[in-house]
Amino acid sequence: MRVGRLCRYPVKRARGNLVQPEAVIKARGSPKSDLAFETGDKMPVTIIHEARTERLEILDRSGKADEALLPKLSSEEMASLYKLMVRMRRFDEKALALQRQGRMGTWGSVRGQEACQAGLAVNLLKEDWLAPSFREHGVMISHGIPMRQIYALWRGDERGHLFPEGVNCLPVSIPVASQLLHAAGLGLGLKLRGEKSAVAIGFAGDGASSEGDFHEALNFGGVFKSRTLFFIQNNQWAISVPFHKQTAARSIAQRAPAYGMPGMQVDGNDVLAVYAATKKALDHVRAGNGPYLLECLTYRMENHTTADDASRYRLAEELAYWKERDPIDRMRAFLVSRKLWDDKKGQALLEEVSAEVEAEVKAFEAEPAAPATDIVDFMYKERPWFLEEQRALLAREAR
Amino acid sequence: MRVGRLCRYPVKRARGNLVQPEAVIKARGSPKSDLAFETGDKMPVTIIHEARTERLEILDRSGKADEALLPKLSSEEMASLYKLMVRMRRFDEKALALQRQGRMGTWGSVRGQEACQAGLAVNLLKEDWLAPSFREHGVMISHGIPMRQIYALWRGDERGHLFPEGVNCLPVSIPVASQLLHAAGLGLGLKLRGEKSAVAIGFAGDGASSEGDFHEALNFGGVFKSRTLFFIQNNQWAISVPFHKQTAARSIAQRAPAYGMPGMQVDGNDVLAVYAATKKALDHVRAGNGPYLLECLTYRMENHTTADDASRYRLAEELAYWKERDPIDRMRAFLVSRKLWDDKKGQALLEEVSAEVEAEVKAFEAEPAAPATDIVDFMYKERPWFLEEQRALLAREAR
Amino acid sequence: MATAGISTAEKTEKLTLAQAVNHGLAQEMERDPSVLVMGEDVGMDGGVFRVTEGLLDKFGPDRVMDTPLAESAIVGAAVGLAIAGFRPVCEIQFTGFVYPALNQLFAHAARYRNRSRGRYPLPMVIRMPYGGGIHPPEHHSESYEALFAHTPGLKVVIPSTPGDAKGLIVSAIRDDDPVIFMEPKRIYRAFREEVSPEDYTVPIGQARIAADGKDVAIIAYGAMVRAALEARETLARRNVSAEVVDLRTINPMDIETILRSAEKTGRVVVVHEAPRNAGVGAEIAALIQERAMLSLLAPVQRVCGFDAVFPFPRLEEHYLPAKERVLEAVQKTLDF
Amino acid sequence: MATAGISTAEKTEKLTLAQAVNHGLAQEMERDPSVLVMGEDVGMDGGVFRVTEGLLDKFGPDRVMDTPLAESAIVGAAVGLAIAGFRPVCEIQFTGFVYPALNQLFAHAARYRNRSRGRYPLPMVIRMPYGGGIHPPEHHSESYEALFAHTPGLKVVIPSTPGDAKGLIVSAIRDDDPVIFMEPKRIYRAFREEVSPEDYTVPIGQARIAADGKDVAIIAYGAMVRAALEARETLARRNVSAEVVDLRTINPMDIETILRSAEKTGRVVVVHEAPRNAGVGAEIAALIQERAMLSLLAPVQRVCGFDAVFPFPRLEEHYLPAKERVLEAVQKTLDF
Ligand SMILES: Cc1ncc(C[n+]2csc(CCOP(=O)(O)OP(=O)(O)O)c2C)c(N)n1
Ligand SMILES: Cc1ncc(C[n+]2csc(CCOP(=O)(O)OP(=O)(O)O)c2C)c(N)n1
Ligand SMILES: [Mg+2]
Ligand SMILES: [Mg+2]
Repeated sequence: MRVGRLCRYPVKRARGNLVQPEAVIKARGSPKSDLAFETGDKMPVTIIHEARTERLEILDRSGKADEALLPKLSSEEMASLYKLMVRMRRFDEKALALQRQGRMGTWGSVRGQEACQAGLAVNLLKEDWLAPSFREHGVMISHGIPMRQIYALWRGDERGHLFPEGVNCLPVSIPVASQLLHAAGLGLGLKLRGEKSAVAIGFAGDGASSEGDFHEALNFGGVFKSRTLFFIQNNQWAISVPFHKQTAARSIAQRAPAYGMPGMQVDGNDVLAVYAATKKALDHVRAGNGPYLLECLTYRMENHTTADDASRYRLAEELAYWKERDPIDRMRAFLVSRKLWDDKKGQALLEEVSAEVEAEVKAFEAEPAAPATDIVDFMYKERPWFLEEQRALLAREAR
Repeated sequence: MRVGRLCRYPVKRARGNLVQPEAVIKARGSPKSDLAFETGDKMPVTIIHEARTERLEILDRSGKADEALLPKLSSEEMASLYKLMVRMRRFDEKALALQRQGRMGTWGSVRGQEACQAGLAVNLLKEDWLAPSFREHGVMISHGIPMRQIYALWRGDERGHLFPEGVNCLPVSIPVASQLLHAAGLGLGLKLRGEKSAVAIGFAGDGASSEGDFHEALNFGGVFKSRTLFFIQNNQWAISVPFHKQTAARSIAQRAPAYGMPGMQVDGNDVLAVYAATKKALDHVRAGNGPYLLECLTYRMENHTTADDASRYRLAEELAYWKERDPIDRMRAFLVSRKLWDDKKGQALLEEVSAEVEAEVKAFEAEPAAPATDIVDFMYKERPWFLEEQRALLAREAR
Repeated sequence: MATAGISTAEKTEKLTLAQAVNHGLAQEMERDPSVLVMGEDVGMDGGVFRVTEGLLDKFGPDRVMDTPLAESAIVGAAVGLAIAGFRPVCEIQFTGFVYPALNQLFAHAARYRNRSRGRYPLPMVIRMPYGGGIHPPEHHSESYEALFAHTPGLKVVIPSTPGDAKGLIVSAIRDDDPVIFMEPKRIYRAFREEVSPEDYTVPIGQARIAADGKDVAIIAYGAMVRAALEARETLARRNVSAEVVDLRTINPMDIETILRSAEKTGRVVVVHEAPRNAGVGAEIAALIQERAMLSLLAPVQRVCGFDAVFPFPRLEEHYLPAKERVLEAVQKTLDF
Repeated sequence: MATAGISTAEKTEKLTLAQAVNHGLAQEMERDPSVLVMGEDVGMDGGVFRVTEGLLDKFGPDRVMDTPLAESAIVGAAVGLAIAGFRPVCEIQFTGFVYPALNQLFAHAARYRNRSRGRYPLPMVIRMPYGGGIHPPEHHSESYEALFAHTPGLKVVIPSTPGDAKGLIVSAIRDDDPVIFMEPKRIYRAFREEVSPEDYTVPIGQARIAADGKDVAIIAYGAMVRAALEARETLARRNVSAEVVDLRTINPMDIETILRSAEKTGRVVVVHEAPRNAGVGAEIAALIQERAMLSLLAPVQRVCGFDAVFPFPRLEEHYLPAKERVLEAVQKTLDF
């Protein structure tokens, strides 16, 4: 047999006019690289790319604002940012308490990252899609998911994932960075559907940014100009690994040019800065200019999850340093300094959110466990024969 | 059963003093992020990163050089760069001819990329390691691998991969970008071994740069300061996909800052520029400063492989444009203009490399096929029982 | 307009398996605007095997997308597109290059319906040529169907004829769950067959009796069906009547047909290219002995690829299960 | 120096399985400077299950490396390190997170010796906790040993006792081929056992008769060995004598021991957590019926996880094969 005869793909053997006439290629829009005409002509050293990465901060840690940068928000809007954060924290604290009492499964606390998630949440439209990782409770409850469902989820009940119709949020994705690709694809889908406002938000952490999927998602989104905001919460730790061991880069934001998209870093403990940065980023994406990379520099105030013990690898002084930069205290100081907030308001708010949280806990704890047959009932649209058999076993054991 | 009791990792249950005293953490070098002290203090907009990406060109397409940038090379060294390229092309042309005659398997031509591989090759030390993809024949034969082995390989014989002892080159890796991780790990290994000169070269193309492994390899290399040069030949096509559909970035080189490493782009059809850029990059890596990202902007002059038909997706005029920028013609023009080369030398060189190539073809074609039992004989150090059985079947059939 | 790939014929045509898939894709894209095709080189180039040929011209770049060279991105983005209401058909250029996409396939595509308690089913198809026989470089001959069969939530389909290829790709596209559609590249153009231009489907989950017989049942799929049929001819000359079962769907397997043939003949030989260890053949043998042991006249025999890396071209012919090995196995069942 | 993890004891100690692996790692790192440990959180944190605890303090950051969060990088870089002359021991934090590394495992680790015709063997170990029972979030309970068993070039080892865990991890580290070392997280600390501080090995490829019997053989591995032993006790009270085989190595399987138990008892039940379809149980059933059919008194029964996604904690107990299901399967073989 002649070697290699079989090893050409069948170009020569398929039917029809295979060699595309130049005209056809041209008609389709020449695929010629835009670099094709760039070398061998210029000399000697040319700068082919320049990039600068900015960080925005508006409130300093004492709550003093840079007036020039202050976003145009009404007093109510300013206060609502604060209220959202308090609600998130109360929700989170309750979960930690439940976990200590054995009434909750593994819980990943959002404490310290409330400004990131509140600053984003108020910029979201109902039709926007979230592609959350496992630490997005804050923005999720703000986007319309009942607290009880997120509690149920982490208590170990898949039914928590059956989010209300019309609340655009994907299920929690635990394999880090993987959901960024869903956000890229969803953002492309929204573009193909001709959406003019809706966008997809892909969430990831600093650790997740080392995964191949982070790269593939940003690159894919960039190529297809998908309607996607890549929202990175850099809380400086991936379980026990600090950011400087995660990458030799000084920031995640400086990766935006690698994908031909704009990006910036924002003080993630400064809710006004996050608000302003997110608005800018979302305007860019909504306008159809393609994706945006926003890095929120924040800090994980709790253990990685309730299964973790951060004192094994993290210095107390570091935690203390960040306590002084707590996003909620900072915003309260700002509001108080403007007479937009006082203890009375604070008390009322606390009572309100506590009541809500308690009611939600009651509700989710009242839920009896799902039938064991649920294990096999959602695998396919129709159950194949083997799942029928396995379902029968589960049903038998249940009796 | 108390929910969640089992779902904490056994932090509390393992033996010994688990909570590391601060002192111990400090002693190990505080893992505190170097970003930990950067927010909530400065205001308002700060530039946290600036990057510029350069491209180096020395010869223009007519072979005229920028004297200021001309690397300090003797006449012989200049000529040897040219000779290496001619040898590569002859080697490659022969393979294509063999393939047309059914004497070779699928062949991926290196035509057009000779300057990239020659400019690198002359900077390599014997102890340097190559982690090639499938289009590195040029640098491989220059680094000491007999032509006959590469021919054998693509003719479909694994034995081609049994490179001579002391020639540091990994087997050809076909899953694109995957070998970059081997180069990152090897480069780290060389560092851990305390090598002062040897480095690892990881090869990839423009298409490969979209794979997650590209990202993970550069990031890993950056974190561990591995002795690795990431050598990207951007020939502007990934089979039928042009570079501008591969990424929204304008270059691969501009990704270096994303990994905290230096990088640059070089005219890959200008062997003097590649020589100079590679030297600079290798000096950086050899000195122990960590990895370097070098992008050679070149062009794939042939079909992707002999199994491909580029006329389906590529304009003839684009090919014509690049023929005028042929790396070999360009360098010859330069040498001739300096009286370092003439037709007589050219004739002699052609005869020399042709003779070598013919001899190598004879040698590899004289090799009878390996015994069928080779299929199972290299899977494990010792053959497990099932491979013994399967080997017996192969042996039986051979009789 | 007529381009190479796409049929405009009104009446039955003789097509290769590759063309049949192409026609199925074109028909479904015509019928349902939510169907997208995406992958490496599927557009301008029409796919390295020309299976998507002509689709770009006919349906445009918004529905036929050349993606960056990133398999995880192809499948991961398809998950997002499916949630956005599309029915993406992804092409993975070769089965040997699907590994970077396994995280998206195993951790997400296979689990999304279940994770969301039915809220987000993922109607997506992952096409990939598989198997040996074309003398390519390394990684271009893999058969990894067992990986997908072992992963709950996926369906796995492998056609062996042009007619089935068209009917099955249409079923796969219309299926509301993720379907791994593996195409035996070795027979992409090995033969032509009359294929109806009509809109028809071949149901997923049903095997096909490629040829019936009473003494022994040879169960195969994809390119191996031909080896089975060749063996059957030889056996006929030896007065052994062999039934050939073309599995067509690897998961969910057609247990009825498998057991019927096993009980009818009492002797079974399973043939596949993939390695033996924990392969699909093991599952079939396990099921048969579990459910039809008393009708077995001999142990179920497996004819598989070796538990070794698929060799480079010069040794390829020694790797692939061939008629002779099938005959040898059948003989074992007869001599038992 | 003494840290929590590492033994300095001269005499036998009672250890958990997790500690036993830790001791094996420490001893080999002591013995052989080319042994490295790398993975997510293996250093300062000592691993999320504390299996690498104390190693950083003892051997320093050049030999105990906290890597970026990137599984493909962990395995791919380990390939390079192995070529550079090291013996990397990689930790994948959970089996459910190994998928991003499958390209490096399947396309490279498993093939490098073969591809280089023996020039570059890869002495590397990939450790990963596997299986259910700890009520964690999604993706933390997977059992995917069949994937690795089906991939030629890898070895797959699963210990079920502290003593074996230490002896097997040492063998895995000294093995010149890549070994997938799967640790049953459910029994990481379920019980303690006397473990010798000596340098000893348990050979890869040899199963263990955990308890002998004559009426039925229960073949299991990892955490399922305990379910098997519990079933055996109940059966004893019913005057059924069950043999329990602890496979210990999934690939290469100990065919002699498996067949000996099958022939001796005539009845076999295989137990694993992983899904049924094309799982390890299928291979065992296929091998037994292939090679010992005439001694079988009943079909080989499989007790497996469901062909479904491992459920969230509230339904977890219904998923895992338990004593009752083993007893039910044994009864089937007795009633046949
Ligand atoms: C692919 C993958 N590998 C490993 C894990 C285990 N894991 C869970 S969270 C985590 C750290 C994540 O760090 P980061 O991305 O910074 O998010 P954060 O926890 O800080 O919010 C790891 C390693 C995982 N979930 N997915
Ligand atoms: C992971 C993977 N996916 C797909 C392929 C099939 N394939 C072989 S070469 C190629 C294009 C590579 O383009 P590039 O990286 O630019 O290298 P070049 O061929 O231009 O040298 C593709 C898609 C592969 N080899 N590996
Ligand atoms: Mg983090
Ligand atoms: Mg290219």
